[in-house]
Amino acid sequence: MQKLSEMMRARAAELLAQGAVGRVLGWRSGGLGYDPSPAFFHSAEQLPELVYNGFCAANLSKYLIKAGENDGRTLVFLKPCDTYGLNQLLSEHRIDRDKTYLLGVGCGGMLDMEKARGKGIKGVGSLEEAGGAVVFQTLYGEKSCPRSDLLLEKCIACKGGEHMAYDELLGAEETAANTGFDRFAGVNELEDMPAGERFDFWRGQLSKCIRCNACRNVCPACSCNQCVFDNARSGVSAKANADSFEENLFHIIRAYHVAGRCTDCGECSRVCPQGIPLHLLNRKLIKDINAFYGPYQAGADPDSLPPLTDYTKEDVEPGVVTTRGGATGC
Amino acid sequence: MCGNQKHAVDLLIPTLGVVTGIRTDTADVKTFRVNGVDGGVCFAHMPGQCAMLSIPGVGEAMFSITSSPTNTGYMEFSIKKCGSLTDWLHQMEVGQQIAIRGPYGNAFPVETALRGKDLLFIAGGIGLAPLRSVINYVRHYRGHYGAVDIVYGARSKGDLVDYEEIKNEWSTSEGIQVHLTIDRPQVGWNGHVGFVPDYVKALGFGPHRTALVCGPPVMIKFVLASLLEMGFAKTQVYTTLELRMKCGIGKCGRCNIGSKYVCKDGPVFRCDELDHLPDEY
Amino acid sequence: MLKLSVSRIPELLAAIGGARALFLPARSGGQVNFTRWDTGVEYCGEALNTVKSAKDFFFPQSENLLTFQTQGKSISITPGGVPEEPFVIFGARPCDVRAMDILDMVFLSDPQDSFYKARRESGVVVAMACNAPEETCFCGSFGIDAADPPGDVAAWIVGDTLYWDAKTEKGEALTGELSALFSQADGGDLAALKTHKEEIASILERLPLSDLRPQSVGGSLLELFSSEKWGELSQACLGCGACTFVCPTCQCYDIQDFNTGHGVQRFRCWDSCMYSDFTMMAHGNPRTSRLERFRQRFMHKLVYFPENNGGQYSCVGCGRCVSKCPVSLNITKVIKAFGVKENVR
Amino acid sequence: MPIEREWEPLIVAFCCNWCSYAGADLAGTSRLNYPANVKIIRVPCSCRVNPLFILRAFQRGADGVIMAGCHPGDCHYTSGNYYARRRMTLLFSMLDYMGIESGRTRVEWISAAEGGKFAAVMNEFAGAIHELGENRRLGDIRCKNYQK
Repeated sequence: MQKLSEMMRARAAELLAQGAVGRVLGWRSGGLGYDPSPAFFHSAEQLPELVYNGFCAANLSKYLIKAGENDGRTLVFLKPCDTYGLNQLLSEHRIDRDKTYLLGVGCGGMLDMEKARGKGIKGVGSLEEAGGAVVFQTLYGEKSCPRSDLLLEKCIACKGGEHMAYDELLGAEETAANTGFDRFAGVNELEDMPAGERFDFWRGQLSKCIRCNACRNVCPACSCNQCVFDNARSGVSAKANADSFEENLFHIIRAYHVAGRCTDCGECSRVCPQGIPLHLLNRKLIKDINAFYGPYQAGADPDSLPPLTDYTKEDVEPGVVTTRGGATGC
Repeated sequence: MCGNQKHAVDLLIPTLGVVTGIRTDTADVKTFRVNGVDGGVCFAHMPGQCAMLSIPGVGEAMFSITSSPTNTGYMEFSIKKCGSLTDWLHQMEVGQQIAIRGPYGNAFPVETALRGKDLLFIAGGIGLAPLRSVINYVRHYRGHYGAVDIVYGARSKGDLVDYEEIKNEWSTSEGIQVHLTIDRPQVGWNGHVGFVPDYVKALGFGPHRTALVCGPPVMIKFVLASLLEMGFAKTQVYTTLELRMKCGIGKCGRCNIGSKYVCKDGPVFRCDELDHLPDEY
Repeated sequence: MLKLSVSRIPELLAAIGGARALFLPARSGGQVNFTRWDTGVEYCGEALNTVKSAKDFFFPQSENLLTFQTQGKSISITPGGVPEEPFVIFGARPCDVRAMDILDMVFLSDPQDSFYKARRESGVVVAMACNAPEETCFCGSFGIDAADPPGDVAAWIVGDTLYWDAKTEKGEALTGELSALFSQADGGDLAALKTHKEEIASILERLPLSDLRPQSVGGSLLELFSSEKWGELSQACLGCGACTFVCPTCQCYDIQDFNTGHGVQRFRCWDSCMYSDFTMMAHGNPRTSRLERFRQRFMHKLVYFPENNGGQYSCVGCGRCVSKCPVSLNITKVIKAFGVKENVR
Repeated sequence: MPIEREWEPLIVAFCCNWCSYAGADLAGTSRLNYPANVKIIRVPCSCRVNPLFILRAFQRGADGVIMAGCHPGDCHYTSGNYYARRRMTLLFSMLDYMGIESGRTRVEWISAAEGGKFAAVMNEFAGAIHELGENRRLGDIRCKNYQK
C-alpha cells in the first residue's frame, strides 16, 4: 500500500499541475498511525500528507456534495465499495459527475482499531503492515496480529474488488480475497430466534445508543438538506435518549429511509461509538427487497430504479410477514 | 409525582402568569399585559432585562420586558409574530395563563452611567420593545436625566409599535422630543421619510449624548457608523442583542458570542465591548 | 490506606451496591459502559475508559424538569423531583473525576443548578487510577495525574491488591460502612504502590500525546476566531454529536417539551454545538455552516471556557473523542494545528 | 398514577379517503357493528401513510395499527396503493424483525362498496389484538397511564 500511496500522490500532483482538477479529496495522515481524516488538498505542497493505508475506511463520496459548490473538478479517491455510494448520489442528482474526477484505488480490506483493542493491543506508538499481518509497536511491547483478524465488518462482507464507476484506476490489482462470507448470516440468525429474544437482542443493542447521529451523518444515502430528525416540529427528539421508544423509532426510521438506496457500505456500523451492529437493520431490508422484489444492489447501476420507487401488480401482500412464519405473540 | 419526594426549586422551573390585556400594535406585533396569578407583576426587573415565556408543548423563548419597572401594576411584552411560539401567543385570548421565569440578563445602566445624561434613543421596528422600558423609566424619574430625544423608524406607519403611546404621551412629555420616520412615502403620513441611520445624521445630535440603540442588526450597524461619524465614542453607545436561548442563565451554552453569554453578560452591551467579541451575531 | 484482595472486589461491590445504587464499568453488548450493579454484574477494570463518561450520573442525557397540565386557559406546573437518591460511582478514571470539577464550574456557579447540585451531593465517587494508559490519553496536558486519582475515594489495583484511600468526608463515611472488608496497608504495600505509581508515570511520559500543550495555542481570542485554519480543519467534520456526547466536560443542553397526551413534560437533554439546530432561531441561524459550529466547540473548550473560569480548559484529555470520532478529527489535531511551532510535534 | 381499569385494545385504522373511508361510512349507514375502540384516521391515499405515522400511533398507545386502502388496481391516483404495499411490507417485516409482534400490523384492501368487509375486518383485527394483549414493546412509557 506504501507503493500505491506514492502512485496516488504522484497522479494527484500531475492532475493538479495540469489544471485538470482544482482540488484533491483524499485522506490526511494523523499522528497515531491509524487516524487519517478525510481532507482536501489544493496544491502539490500539501500532497505529502496524503496517505492511503488500512485505516482509510471513510467513504469520501458524500463530501463531493459540498465540494460541488466550488468551481472546477474534484479529484476523489474511491475504493471499490465507495463507488456504490457515489453512484447512488449520482442517481439522486446530489453530485454533478462532470465536476468529479474519479480515481479508483484498489483495496485489500480496511482495518478496525476497535478489534485490535479487543485483542489487548493498547498504547500503540506506530504500526506497520507486513505480509498479511499488522505489527503494532506499543508501550507494552510489540504485538502482531493477522490482518484478516482485524478486518472491519464491512470488509469481511466485501462486495468485491470491482469499481462501479471510475475515470482511472490505480493499484486495482490489490483486492480483498473473497472470503465467501454470507452477509445475510447475521440476519438469518436473528430471524430464526423467537420474537421475544429478537426484541431483547435489539433492546440490548439500541439501549446503548447515545443519539450522536453519527450513523446518519456518515451515510452516503442520508443526504437530505434537512433531516426529519432535525425538524423540531416533526415531534421526534433527535438528540434525547428520552426512552426506549425514541431509540427504536430513530433506528427503524433511519434504516427505513435508506431502504432500497442503502448500498450496504457498512459505514453506519463502523462509526457507531457504541458498536451497535446497525448493518443488521440495513441488511434485513436488503434481504427482504431481494426476496420480495428480486435481487437489487443499490449503487451498482446509477440508472436503475430503486425498489421503493417501483412496483409490480403482482407484488407480495404485507401479510407475507405473518404467513411466512414470522413470530406472533411469545 | 408521588410519595414524599421533594419538588425541585430551580431557575429553570417557571411560575405562572396570566394575560390580562392584549393590544394589537401592528399587523404582526401585539403587546401582551401579564400579571402574576395573584395580580401585580410576576417579578421585579430593571429596564432592558428579559423574561422567558412559555406555552406548554409549544416552546419557550426569551422576550424583553417592555414595561417599565416603575409600573408595578402589570408587565408588558411587545411580541412580533415570527415563529411557532409567537404564532401561538398571537392567538391567545385574555385570561390565558402562561409560564414565565426571569428576570434574565443585565440591564441598561439607568442608575449609573445614564444618570444625569442627555439621552438619545434610536429604535427600528420591534426594536422599540426593550427601549420602551427605559423610556418610561426615564419619564418616571424625569429629573434624573437631561434632554431626551427619541428617533424611531419603521417600514410604514402601520409598523410603528406603540404609536398611540408615542403620540399621546411621549410627544407631550416635557423635555422629550420624538422624531418618527418611515422607510417609504405613504398616504396619510406627514412626517419624515427615510432610513433611521440617515435621519439620525440629518437631525445632527451633539456627540455629548449617550445613545441607546435597538433594531434589526443591519440598522444597528449603520446607526453606529452614523454616530461615530458624528463624533460619538463607542463608549457612549449602548445596544441590546438577541440570540437563541434555552436556559437564560449562561449554562446551556448556545447564546455565546465569544466568551460572553447574551443571556447573562448581555443582552445590553456597550458598543466598545462588542469590539472584543467575534462577529458572530 | 486500606487494602483488599482483588478477588474480593465482588464482595466489595455487593456491600456497596446492596445499600444504594452503584454504577461501575461493566461490559454489555460488546462495550464497556457504566452500568448499575446487580448480582452478576462484573467490574470491568481492564477497559481504560467507558464509552460514555460518568457525567451521566450528575447531568443525565435526559431528565424531566417539570410537568404541565393544561385545562382551557389554565396551566398547572408540577416541578420534577429532587434527585436525592444516594449512589456510588465505582471505577471512574482520574480524567472523568476531574471533569466533574469542570462541570461544577458551570452548574454550581451562581445561579446553581439544583438538579445537578442534588446529585453531586448524593453521589460518592470512587476513582480508580489508570494501570495502562493508552495512546489516546493526554490527561497530563491538563495537569491530571492518572496515577493519583482525585475523588471521594482514590483506589489503585496493583497486582492482586486493591488499595483504597478515602479522601473526603463522603469517602470516609463510605469507607466506614465497609471497614470489615479491608485491612490496613503496611509499609511494604506503600512501597509497592509507590513503585506502581512510578511505573505509570514512566508510561505517561512515553505516550505519543504526552507533549501536547493546550497552552501552545497562540493568539488572541479574535485572532484565533478569525483564523483561516478552521475552514481546513472543519472540512472533514460530519457534524454528528459523537465527540460531544462521549465528552465528559461538554455541558450544553436543550430544553424541550413532550406532549404525552396527558400532560406536557418539559425535559432537558444534552445538546451538541455540532448540530445545525443548536442556534437556530425563528429568523435565522448565526452559525450557518459546519465551520462555525466546529469552531465553536473548540473555541469554547480552549479559549472561551478558560477565559471565564480562571484559565481552566474544558477538556481533560480522556481521549474519547480521539478514539470515537468517525473521521478521526479531534481536539488534539486542533491544538496541534494552532500550536506555535516549538510546542508542536 | 395509573388509573386501574380493564384493558381494552386501542386500534388505529388509516383509511384512504376514496375507498376504505367510504367503506367505513357504508358500514355505519348499513348499521353494521365494529368496535368503538377502532379510531379511524382518514388519509388522502394509502400511499400517504408514512412509516412514522404507524410508529407514532404505537407510541401514543395503539395496540394495533391497520392500514386500509383501495384494492390494487383501483387506486384513485392510479398507483398509490402499489407503492404503499411495498412500503408497508418492508416496514412490517422490519417491526417483526425487531421483535414486535407481527399481528399488531395489518394491511387490508377495502372498497367503498365493502361496508360488510370493513366491519368484518375490524372485528376480526380487534379480536386478534385482544388476544395479543397490550402493546408493551413499541410503546412510549411517557404516554402510558391515563389513556382515554
